[in-house]
Amino acid sequence: MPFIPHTEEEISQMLEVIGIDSTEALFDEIPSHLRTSGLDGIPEGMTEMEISRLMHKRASQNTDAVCFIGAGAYEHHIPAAVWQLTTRGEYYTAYTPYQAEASQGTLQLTYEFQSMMTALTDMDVSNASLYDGASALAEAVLMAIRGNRKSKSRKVLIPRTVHPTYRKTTETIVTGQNIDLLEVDYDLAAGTVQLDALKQAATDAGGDITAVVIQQPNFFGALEDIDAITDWAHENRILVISITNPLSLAVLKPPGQWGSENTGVDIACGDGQPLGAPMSCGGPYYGFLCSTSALVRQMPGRIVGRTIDVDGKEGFVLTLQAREQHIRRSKATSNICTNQGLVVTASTIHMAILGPEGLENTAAACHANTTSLVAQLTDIDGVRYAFSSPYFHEAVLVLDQPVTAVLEALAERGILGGYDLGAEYPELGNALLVCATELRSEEDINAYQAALEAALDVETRQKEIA
Amino acid sequence: MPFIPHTEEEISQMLEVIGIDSTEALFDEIPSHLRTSGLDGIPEGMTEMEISRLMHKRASQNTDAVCFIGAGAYEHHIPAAVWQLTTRGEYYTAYTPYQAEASQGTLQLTYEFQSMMTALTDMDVSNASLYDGASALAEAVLMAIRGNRKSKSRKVLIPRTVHPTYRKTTETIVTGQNIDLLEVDYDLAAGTVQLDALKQAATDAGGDITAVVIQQPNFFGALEDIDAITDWAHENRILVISITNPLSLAVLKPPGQWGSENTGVDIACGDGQPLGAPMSCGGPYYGFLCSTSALVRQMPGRIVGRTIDVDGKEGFVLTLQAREQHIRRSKATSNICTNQGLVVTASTIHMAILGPEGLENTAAACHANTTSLVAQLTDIDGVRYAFSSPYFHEAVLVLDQPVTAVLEALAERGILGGYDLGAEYPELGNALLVCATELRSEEDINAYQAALEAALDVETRQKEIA
Amino acid sequence: MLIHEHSKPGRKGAPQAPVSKADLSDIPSNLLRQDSAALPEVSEMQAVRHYTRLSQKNFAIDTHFYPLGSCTMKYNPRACNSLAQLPGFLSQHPLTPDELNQGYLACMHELQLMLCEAMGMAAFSLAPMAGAQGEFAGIAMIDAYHKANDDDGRKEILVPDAAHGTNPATATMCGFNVREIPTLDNGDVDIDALQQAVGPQTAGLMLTNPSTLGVFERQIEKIADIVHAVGGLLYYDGANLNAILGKIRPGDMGFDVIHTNLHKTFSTPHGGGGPGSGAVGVAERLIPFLPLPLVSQDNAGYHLVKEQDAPQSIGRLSAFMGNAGVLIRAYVYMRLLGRDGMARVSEFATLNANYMMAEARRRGFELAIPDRRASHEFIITLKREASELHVTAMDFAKRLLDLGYHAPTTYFPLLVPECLLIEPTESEAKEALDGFMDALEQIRQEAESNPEVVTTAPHTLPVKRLDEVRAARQLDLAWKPEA
Amino acid sequence: MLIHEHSKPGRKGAPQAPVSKADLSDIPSNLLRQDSAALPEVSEMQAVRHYTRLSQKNFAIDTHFYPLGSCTMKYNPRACNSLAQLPGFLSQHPLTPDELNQGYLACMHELQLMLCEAMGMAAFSLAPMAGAQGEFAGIAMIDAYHKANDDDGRKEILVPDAAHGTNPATATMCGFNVREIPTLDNGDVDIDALQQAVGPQTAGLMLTNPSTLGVFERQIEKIADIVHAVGGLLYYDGANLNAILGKIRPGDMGFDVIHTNLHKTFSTPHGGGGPGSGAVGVAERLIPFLPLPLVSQDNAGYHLVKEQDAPQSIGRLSAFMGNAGVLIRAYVYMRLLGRDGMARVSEFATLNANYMMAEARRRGFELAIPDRRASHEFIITLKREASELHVTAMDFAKRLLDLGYHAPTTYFPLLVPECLLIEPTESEAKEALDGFMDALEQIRQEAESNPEVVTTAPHTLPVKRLDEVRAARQLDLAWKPEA
Ligand SMILES: Cc1ncc(COP(=O)(O)O)c(C=O)c1O
Ligand SMILES: Cc1ncc(COP(=O)(O)O)c(C=O)c1O
Repeated sequence: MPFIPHTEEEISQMLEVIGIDSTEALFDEIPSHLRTSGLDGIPEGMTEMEISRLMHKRASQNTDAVCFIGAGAYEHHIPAAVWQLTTRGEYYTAYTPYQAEASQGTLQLTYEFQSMMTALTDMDVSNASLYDGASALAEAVLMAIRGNRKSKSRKVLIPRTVHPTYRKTTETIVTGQNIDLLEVDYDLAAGTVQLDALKQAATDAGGDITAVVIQQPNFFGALEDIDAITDWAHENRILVISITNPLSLAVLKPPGQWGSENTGVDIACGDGQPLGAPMSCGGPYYGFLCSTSALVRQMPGRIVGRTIDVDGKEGFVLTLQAREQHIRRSKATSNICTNQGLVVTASTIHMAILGPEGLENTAAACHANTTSLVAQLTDIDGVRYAFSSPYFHEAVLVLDQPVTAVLEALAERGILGGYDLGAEYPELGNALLVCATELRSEEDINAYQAALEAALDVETRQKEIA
Repeated sequence: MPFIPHTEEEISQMLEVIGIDSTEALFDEIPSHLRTSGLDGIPEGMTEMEISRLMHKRASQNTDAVCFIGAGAYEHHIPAAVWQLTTRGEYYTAYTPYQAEASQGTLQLTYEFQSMMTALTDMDVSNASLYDGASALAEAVLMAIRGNRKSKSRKVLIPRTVHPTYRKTTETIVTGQNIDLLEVDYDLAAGTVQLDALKQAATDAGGDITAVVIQQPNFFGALEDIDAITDWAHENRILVISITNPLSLAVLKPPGQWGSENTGVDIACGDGQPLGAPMSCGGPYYGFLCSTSALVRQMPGRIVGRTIDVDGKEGFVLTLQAREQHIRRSKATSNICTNQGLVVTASTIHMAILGPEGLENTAAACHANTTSLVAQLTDIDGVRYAFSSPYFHEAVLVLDQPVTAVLEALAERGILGGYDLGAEYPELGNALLVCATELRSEEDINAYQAALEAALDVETRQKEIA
Repeated sequence: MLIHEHSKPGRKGAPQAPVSKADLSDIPSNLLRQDSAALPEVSEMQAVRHYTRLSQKNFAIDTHFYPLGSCTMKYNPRACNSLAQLPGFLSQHPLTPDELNQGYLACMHELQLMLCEAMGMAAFSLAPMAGAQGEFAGIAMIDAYHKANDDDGRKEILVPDAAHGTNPATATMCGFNVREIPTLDNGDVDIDALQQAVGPQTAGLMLTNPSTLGVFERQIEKIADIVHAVGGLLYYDGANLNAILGKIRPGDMGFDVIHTNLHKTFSTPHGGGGPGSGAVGVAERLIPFLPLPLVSQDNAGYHLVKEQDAPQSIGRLSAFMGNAGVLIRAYVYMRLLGRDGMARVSEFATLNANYMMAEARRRGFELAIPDRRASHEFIITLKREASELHVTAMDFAKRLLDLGYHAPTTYFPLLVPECLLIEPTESEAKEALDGFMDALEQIRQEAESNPEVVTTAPHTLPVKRLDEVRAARQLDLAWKPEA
Repeated sequence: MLIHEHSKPGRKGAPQAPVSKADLSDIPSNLLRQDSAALPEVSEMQAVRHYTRLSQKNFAIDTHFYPLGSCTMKYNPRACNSLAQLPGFLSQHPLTPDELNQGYLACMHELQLMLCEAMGMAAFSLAPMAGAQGEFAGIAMIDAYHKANDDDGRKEILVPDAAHGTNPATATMCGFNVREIPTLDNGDVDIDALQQAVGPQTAGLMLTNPSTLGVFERQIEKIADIVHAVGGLLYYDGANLNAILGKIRPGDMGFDVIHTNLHKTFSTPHGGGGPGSGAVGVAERLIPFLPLPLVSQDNAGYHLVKEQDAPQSIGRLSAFMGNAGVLIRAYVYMRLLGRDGMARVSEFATLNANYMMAEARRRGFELAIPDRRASHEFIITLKREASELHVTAMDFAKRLLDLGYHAPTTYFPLLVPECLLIEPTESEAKEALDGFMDALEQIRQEAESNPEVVTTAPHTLPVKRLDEVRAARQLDLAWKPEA
């Protein structure tokens, strides 16, 4: 029997010890009229050989086009060692490290992860992960509401330059708790939110704002004026929540230093995917959440602390558990229990192998490749960069033709050409968000350029014909 | 620096301890006129990202046609657990277990492997592996020469039904030691070697024969008359060396029971590839070698024994090392040192996971699939089974057209149609060796049938046109 | 030793990254990082060695019997891992157009259908990323349902006192007040108390059946009637599904919403903390409220349901597709088991638990609920040992580690003093169960003859008992470079 | 506990095989197996757990510093493993027609060329499956060369007494007589003895340079002249190439034939015993004798050289392609390093060895060859400790295991009494070298103050010192079912 070790003889022995005749009797407390007759809608079992064949076929039905989509999930090189180590049974098949002494592997690794995230963000403390970047933003907002005792409004400013699904997820999650998420529009020329717009929104909302969210680089890849916004917020007792791509922090100013005096944000969150998680159809990734020490008791999720054992030897435990659902129940900082530990494991190993210089070089290469891509594509007639702001490794292009058809034409040429902004940002026209990570070679970029030229040409011609 | 952990500071510290100025000085005993100036013919180093891209491209240049070739290497389902465990660093990056106490993992596993191989072959003892099946045959022959004290002739009978490259490899390896490998022809109708032919060959050779080699199933997939041959050999003080596909031993009579009285062969060898090694372009596989207890001191290669430690606790060590090159030097049983330990690791885990029933079912399914394949292909006009003998999971088909062109036509249709016997066995005509393992589905077999029909048709037509 | 302590300035990893830093001069310098992040600088081998050795300090399913109650630590088939890691899945961008992502979407669609069948629900969403998020989605749907019916006054969620902490925490997160319902000594919900608690303020009841006490709630139909009668909905916490898979379906018991922990019942690995998946299923009337993404099928193939086509949806719970890779693993597992395999899961999980419970009784341990069938788990209470011998459940747990067993869940459910919640799962062999019971017995003997060895356990692990109080008081949550 | 001891009759693995046994009735029953093979019957989880835990009982590069002299235990980059396991390589049948196998053949052709360049040889064959088989191929080629020149009387192979055991064993296997050449105290070959030993009977000399004594043979040109002068050929045992890679090439030293241990210098993992690869390179005049398969290139692509086009080849050494998967790993490693990386290998391997040697001297250990540069390895002799303290090299080795270091090679080369042959390799950091030297020093102190702790070591491993004599006398080489 698949995955069941019992022999007939053992089954009889066990039934005898229990004092029953058959395994059926084990279910005699279940009202018989409720019993399931059989799960006819579920196919019969397969052998590993058969499922393997099926899954290879399914996997091959997915595209293998060269990817220029970013928009919150990025294709990076992941050292081979990372997942070979991560899928070792000792990491892969352990539970949450409740029994600290039997879980020092996971616990120490998580402590190292927290150390790396605080280093990258330059924040005081980090938790052990949340589900993903979007839900981490929701938790950050809830944390800010709990943490900003000076504000009573439960109002949070969120620029439209924040990732659309992050905003939607946050909306879903905080909606039950009487919180106002106030969207703030961005500047169409700059592709960033202006301080004036934030001020105006604050005034319109009556002045008392609990927190402001800033994404850097923002959803368009453009760089926000983080220092000014941070300064303004703190002058007005507004907590600052940053969303950052953690890879970008190898070269961009870390949230812990935002503000003209490097005072830093209060809560830093984001998605850890660029640090060792494959794109994998959308998950599992992980959300990271860092904050100032002042807010540590408002943190959701697991936190690992370093301590000593009875002999004074260093060791690691889950700590500050009084914040959590299994202790505090309905008064917990969050309902989160299971997090994204394995992806954190991969990410920690990924960062250790790349090191600070490796991450810096990678981040800089992403920037350089996207710069080349934008340069080469905007060389084509009818393609222009949408904004005036500098960008990190994503940029919005505006085409003189509808994006959908162009993307289809590119896909036929083996190129996933980017993310169509039409649905979320109709005001931008035929806008396309493109990204070239360190993996995109010159050859790839040339191929994109050629394919786009051809696609636009065909489109142009078809339009002329019609 | 790739894979080198030294910092500039450490380098200086180390040089100072050594008492030199630069690493150059480390090489000052090498005559300077012999020094290499630079390895210009070797390209510059690549990043992992770059080599990864290159290797993906190279891998994709290999065919992914459905494989019906056997001829000594077989595509089987390997449980996912097998190589995930085998490539754990503790197995993958250990050396030969010279320090027994720090190598109990590898040693115990090897002991378990020896136990499994003696169980499968029903022989007394097994070594820890040789390079592959072909070189194992060479070692088996040398072992027989050393072991058969009653024979002086150094003559060994090898039927032509033994795998051609096994015969060639053996020729290469034993050639320096004055051994006569006498080829014995097979019966064209049966596709097996006849006892009379062996007798005749023995007589022709003057009567004193040291050993006879029998492959079961033989290279054609056909089943030899092992009992009669074993009986005759033993009556004539000839040692019997079997070559078997170890998977087949789940259903076929094991070498340890060959002979009408189940007396068994003296030395059993073969290639372990069907037990957990992927086809992998031809290697690494491993050779197994089992024998009677009487011959154990003639064994080449490592052997692991079970013993106890000073507390009486069970443990495992390399044993009978006095046979080996590092002790016995020029008088060793073989020069082998490094063997195929990692593949043995995989194979042991593979056997443990499949278990006796899993191996039996797999072997039987291979037989059934090949039987279907032969039935379906011989349904086609101009295709017939070559022999009268029963077969295990390979069979020789004879076509009414030259094989080369047919195979090319099949390959264009995504089928690797088998192994062309033309070069090695011209007497068989347009002969093709085919194999369908448990992995070949009904769909695959139907596809082969359709492709062969089409290929033969085209060929026929082309011939008609010409 | 921390990875940071292997670090040396200027030490570099393998050739993992572009070899030199590209130009960043087009970015204003006030937006750039000035210092270098204090990340460890180690060689690739140092990292590999460090994390290999670190891993060996964990207990895991792949190394030890791990009868952690409520967590369903069963075997995680290795095929699920390797097939989920096929490049066609791993390198797929989540925003790939549906037409180019059919292989993945086909798996997800079938997974939705299989879950519906196994749970007796009308529709499933795979969006939630763990059980707790599934609970969130479920309670948010209950809220949305009532609101859609203009039934705005339902401010209360009922939760049995035996419930997992995520239940009340979730209700709060969704803006509800939580009211606890007591449990009887026999493990059943106190029906009278429930009857008194329900009313027009009742949005719903969260229940797991079998409960966290390891017994099947026999009055489930009555409970459903009571809640439904006042207009409330019934939420099923699917953490204990391993006990009933293929035997009885939550939908047939009358539940309106359910989350499943795919990382429990459907054997995706727990990964030392996650990721999991908390797919949610609903009865017909709640379908419009399901969270996105959802996969639908038509003649042209598989599609993600568009937001505009799901106007009543509670919305999104993540940026993309939930924990896609976990879902693929669950899909493979379910296909491997098939319909018969599913019923076997609960059969043998239950057999193992009842066998262990019978053995515990035979060996003189006190059972929390002695007169009931165990479900897939059961509870021993060590209150006698604690009061008479001053050896607590925690001491037993720590000593078990020395003897090569992961400890069961301790001190949960909160109702039972000094308890061990023991869940063997179906994948453990009788030898493991017997070995564990022998160990428990040995510890009790030690507690009598030599309590010190138990109360100071563990002795054989990388560290001895750790000071949790110090950890919480003298917070040390991250390594920082020396200033 | 053996896997067999987890077995129960009727226990079945995962769904790994076809579910039932197909019909075999067309095979005569006397050719069928009557009993079932006594293989273990365990569940998949039991197997996974057993082999996971077993693995943890090994020391390995991925867990410990492993300075095993002559074995070059350096870091095995994980990328080599994953890229060699790409399905396009793994599922390729060895008899796939060349046209359909171009990706693999391209790698092999480039590997041949890179090895030629790195070694200064005219051509390479990748056929040999380990160092010893490479030696076999080399000596067989020397034999074939002489015979092709009708020079039949050359029956002797010369081997320094410091040589690895495979050298004399190989010569015997090829049908030669072995004559040993003594080594001087300074580690160089005794040139006078060599001069006297050579003659018309000399087929060749097998040499490794640097030698197994860890020093570079300075007289190599003279040695080459002496051997060549009498018509003999010079064979290079490539086990020590890590010391000279990119610094001096065997071809330039005058060698005619060479084997390389790709599992040493080129970092393919040793896998607990193998597989390795012993690719052989030759000077121009020996090209016709190279073993098959060989990969050639023309305008149409890459091809395997056909037997009829290599009539003088010594022939085949394996059924198919040698250890193809190992060759792919070596190819990836070489491309990762590139030309500069190769020279760095020997530079840092040598730096590490000389640093450790200097430290050993400073700490008062006796060096076997004190006045020479170390190559990539060096030798400590513990003869004083053995005679005065009765603590042997083996005791030091076993005690090192307790302290977390794999022992160096002991009692090899045979010339040096009570020796430790220490090879750190380039991939170890200074901390590891220092830690090892501290451990050695600690053990010497223990040997003086508390010798018992050393002579009964190890104490902290899964087993204590094992009885090898018993193992060889009371042979127990396989588990057998009880009769
Ligand atoms: C009964 C019960 N409910 C809910 C949960 C929460 O599930 P998750 O940890 O996946 O969020 C758990 C798991 O710990 C549980 O045991
Ligand atoms: C000096 C020397 N020569 C030859 C060999 C034999 O190589 P292999 O073990 O690959 O057969 C070795 C390896 O142990 C060695 O160290």
